[in-house]
Amino acid sequence: MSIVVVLLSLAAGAYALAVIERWAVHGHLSLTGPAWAALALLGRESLLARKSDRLFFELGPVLLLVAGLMAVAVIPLAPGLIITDLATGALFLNAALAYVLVALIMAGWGPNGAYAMIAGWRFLGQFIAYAMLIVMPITAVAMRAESLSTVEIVASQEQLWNVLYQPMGFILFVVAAMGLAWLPPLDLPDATGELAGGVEAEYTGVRLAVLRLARMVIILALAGATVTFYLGGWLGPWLPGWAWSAIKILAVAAAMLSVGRYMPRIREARYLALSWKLGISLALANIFVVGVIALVVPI
Amino acid sequence: MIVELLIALSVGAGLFGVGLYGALSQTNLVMIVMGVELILAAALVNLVAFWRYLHPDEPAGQMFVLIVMAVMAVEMAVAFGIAIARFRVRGSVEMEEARELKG
Amino acid sequence: MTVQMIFLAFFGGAAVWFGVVVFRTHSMVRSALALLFSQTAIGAMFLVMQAEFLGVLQIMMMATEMSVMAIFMVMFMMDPGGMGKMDMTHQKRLSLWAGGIGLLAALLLVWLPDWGPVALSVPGAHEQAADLGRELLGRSMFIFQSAGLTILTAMIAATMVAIVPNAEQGK
Amino acid sequence: MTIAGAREGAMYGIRRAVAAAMARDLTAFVLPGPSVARSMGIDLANAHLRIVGTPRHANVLIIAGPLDVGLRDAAAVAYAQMPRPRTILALGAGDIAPLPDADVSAPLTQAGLHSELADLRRVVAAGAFRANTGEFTAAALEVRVEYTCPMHPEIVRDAPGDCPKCGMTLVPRETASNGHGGHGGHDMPREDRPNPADHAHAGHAHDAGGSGAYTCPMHPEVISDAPGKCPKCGMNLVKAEEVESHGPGHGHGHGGHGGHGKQQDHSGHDGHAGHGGHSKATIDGIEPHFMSMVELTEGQPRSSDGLQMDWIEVPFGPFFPGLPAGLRLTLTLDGDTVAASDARSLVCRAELVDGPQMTAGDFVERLAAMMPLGPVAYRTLACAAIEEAASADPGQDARRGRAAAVERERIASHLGWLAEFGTQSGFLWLAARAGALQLAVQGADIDGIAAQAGAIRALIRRVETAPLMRMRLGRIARIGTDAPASGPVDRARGGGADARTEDPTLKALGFEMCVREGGDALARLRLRCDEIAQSLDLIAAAGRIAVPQVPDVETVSGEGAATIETPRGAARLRVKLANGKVVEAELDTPTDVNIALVETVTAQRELGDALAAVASLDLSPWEVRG
Repeated sequence: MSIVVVLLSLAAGAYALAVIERWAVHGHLSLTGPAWAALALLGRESLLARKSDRLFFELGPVLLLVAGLMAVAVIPLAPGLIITDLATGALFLNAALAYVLVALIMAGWGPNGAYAMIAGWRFLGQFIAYAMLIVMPITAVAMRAESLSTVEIVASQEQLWNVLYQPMGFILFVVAAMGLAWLPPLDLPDATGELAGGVEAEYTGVRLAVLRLARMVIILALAGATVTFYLGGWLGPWLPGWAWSAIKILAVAAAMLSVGRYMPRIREARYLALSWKLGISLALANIFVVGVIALVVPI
Repeated sequence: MIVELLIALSVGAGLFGVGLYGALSQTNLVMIVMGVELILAAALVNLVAFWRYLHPDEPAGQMFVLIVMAVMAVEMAVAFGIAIARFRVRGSVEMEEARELKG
Repeated sequence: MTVQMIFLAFFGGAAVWFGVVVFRTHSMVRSALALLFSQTAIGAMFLVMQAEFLGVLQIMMMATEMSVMAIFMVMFMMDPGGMGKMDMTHQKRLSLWAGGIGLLAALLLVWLPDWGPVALSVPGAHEQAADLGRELLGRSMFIFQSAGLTILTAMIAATMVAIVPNAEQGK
Repeated sequence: MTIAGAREGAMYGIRRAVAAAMARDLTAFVLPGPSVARSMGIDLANAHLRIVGTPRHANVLIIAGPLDVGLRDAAAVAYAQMPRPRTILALGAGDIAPLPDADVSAPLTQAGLHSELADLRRVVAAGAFRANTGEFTAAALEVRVEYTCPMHPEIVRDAPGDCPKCGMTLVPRETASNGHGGHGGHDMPREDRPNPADHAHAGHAHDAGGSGAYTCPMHPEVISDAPGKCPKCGMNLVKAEEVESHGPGHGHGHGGHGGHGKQQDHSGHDGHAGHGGHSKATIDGIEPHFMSMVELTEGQPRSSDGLQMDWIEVPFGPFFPGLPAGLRLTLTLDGDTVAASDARSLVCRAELVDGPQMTAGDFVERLAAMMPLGPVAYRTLACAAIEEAASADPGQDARRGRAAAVERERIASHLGWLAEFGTQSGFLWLAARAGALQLAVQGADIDGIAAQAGAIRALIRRVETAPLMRMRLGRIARIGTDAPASGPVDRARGGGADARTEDPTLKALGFEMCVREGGDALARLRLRCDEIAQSLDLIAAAGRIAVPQVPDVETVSGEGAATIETPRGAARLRVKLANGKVVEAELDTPTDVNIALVETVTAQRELGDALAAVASLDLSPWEVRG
């Protein structure tokens, strides 16, 4: 039952994100636009680049979608409304998202195009730098909840949301999540002005539709993770739990999608340096501070 | 339950055999590392199987798995460090060439 | 025939098969990703064996590790796409014998001894994770910390070996 | 109306809906580029279109203005990359061969664009599943097979054989017959087999299966209708995969046959079906003995970090989003660092004077038409030079009006540059806003400019305070004071020249040269913002804007020269009049000077930085001497 509900809300959420993304990229807001675009993609030719590594080319978007769906599986939308409440949910989310990297490398290598290939390897560098900044803030969150289960992490924020309890971790996590979903200004693997679409450049038709859908699912999963770990999940006054989850997830996703419109893309070298030098130090400091607080002031 | 244990251990044996073949037959350092990774993976499977079917109440079994995973990471880091250094000096990480250079 | 048995055999078979593919394909990226899927199948085996934390950890760690492997393959191989169908092996006969004998010996060791009574149930996943944590930060703390230090040392050493020597940097 | 449908099929049910969706959801790839379209007064943002950065994602090819001959082959390649159904919308384009005829065409006006888009939607809705799925071929797409050594790319032969250096079997690769684009080595032996599926159904990417042809991965000449073993090597036959059916050889890059280095040559195995069991013996021609990579890489150039990687040559342009349209930039990449670069204009200017009977009026019009990115400045330049030759004086008012017209073009051009920078760096708000303001300013009268001044100043403030801007551009593309440079590039390094300092008219209006320190891309951005603000003041001070009229030089003879600070730098024109006809003309343009800087600013830069560096020079390929 909850699988059906979660998948339906996922579809609705993905559509809402497509509307927002369209606004962020093309500047006009259209409620029906993505529906037409999706339908049109089904009718277009789905080209297979010559000399492609066909296995990877076909598998890349599908693996991306599977990774996104796996990540969504451990995100609680309301008490009891979760596909599977794993004891290691927070870690599982990470594991699922790690396959975004594999999928992008496949999609980059597969079509035998220079832009796509560079984009795929770029994402590798970006991902390795930022995987740490996903894991370490989650560690601090799990320390407070004394559990890796996402449901218990939300429950642990009854008194005080983690965004106030560990604001440093929140910032690091959001930045890393945006990097992981290659959202502008961290969109190095599909930078339009640098690689003309990068990993997406060689995909057309149905395959492109799958790729776009997978990307929306991943953004939703990351927004869901942010809400679960830092914004108290379904917790909130007056409204029912699922409504709070929906509002928070959509708000976070919309913010992630639109912030890139107002600033230039970051430089790759600088971006990696920031992660390794500043990000990881801050994340370690965050773990330390949270540990001290957890011992001294039990909230 | 003994059958499950035997299946898991046999998988470990299979991975060990494949890994050994790979580590010995490949000429490229990176490919050799891959063979070693497979051998270590065989060790992982065995450790988990022993923990699960013989001593499930002993968390030290799981601890060993973590240590082996750490060893895998270390082995890769060191191998790639050496590979880069070799490549910088010689322009190749082929082991055959390393031997030629030696003698 | 339990469900566990079937899944274990399936993922085990997949792990070994992908392991073989690693050395059979000419494309280096495929080779690295085959190793990744082999390791992922092993992670799935862990999950089947109810070691949830280890399984998820294995699946997570290997994704990054093997992707790094892939880029090193592309960097260092003369023919990463495998279009030249170049033979990159040596001492093939010896390796085959060694691999075969290793496999047989391991199988004998597996099948001959009496493994004694087999445990039927395991602690729950929550409990396992908590127990593992107490083990790591209690009885085995020294080993765990040494492993951590070893990784740190290896990272620093590997980086030192890999960076450009000063003399070359100058020019 | 020659729309190429996606697949043949009758229009019914779901297909009707899909066709309607395709008609509503038009995505356009613009030739020569959105910036050129904007400077011709076409507002694409306001046309219910989505402009995309790669032809792969487009279904309409919009051609704005006459398509330069040098761009046509690249345009054909871009068209071939578009998935079907694909259409062409031509706006005042004239002859566009080798592209097929435009599906709809109109004069180059905004109204034309709107009416033709409505027509185009009807065409797409009706023809999306048209049976006409004919192949598109063009000379630029024809492929020649040549043979090369995988390890020694310099060895290229017309026939198969062994490499004279290492004895390896040469592998076939495809190249474009007219030789544009990078040639790295599309070595893919398996792909060269005859592929029956290719001809059986053109363009049906999903209809595989009908004519199952099986072939041996190692012996392409073996073709069988049923699965089985190869008679030569005993391998399992694999299914001949469907390959993309558009004109052959258009791989990558917009308008470029992508540079395929060794890195990208994938094995192309169908799954793992192809690994039947080849051992050394079955690999034809390859020495079973191990080859030394040390030997092979000996004597090749080393990269700066000492790690010798494969170098791949990647073409960017001439239609690359964020680079000047018409510029072909070929970067040789070592990893993602630029090892070498080559910038070439595909739209070089031709001879200024064609024929002995060129009147002054023709000459002025011709020069202005040659420079789509700065017509007013070059028109003014031509008029000034001819007046100088004829010793005519347009009068103080006209001079002021002209100066203001050039300043207006400077504002528009710099705003256009900001929009391009926004596109390239993903600063999409800037791209949209600066593009809209450029359209509003271009051609506006004095009141129109005054009305926009507030918005423009607000935009400039916002650009300077945008987050990440300093990180993005600071210390990128630094140019020392010793390299010759022109225009804003020159003045952004703490000094430099500006032809306007010599102009008494501008001096009277209160002109002072803007200068920025730093010499990097950030300084150039800031300097352009300063100049926009200053030009607004100058226009307000001038009080009138007047595009120069062609001077009346009926039978005058003489020589004259003039220099004008165009938005990109100082342009100098010398003309010789004989009996009122222009017989000789010589033009020096700022891009002639600045294009030489590409090599310097991209060397050993990361790819993204290198592209930002090239964009920061604000090149106009049309200004390059042919």
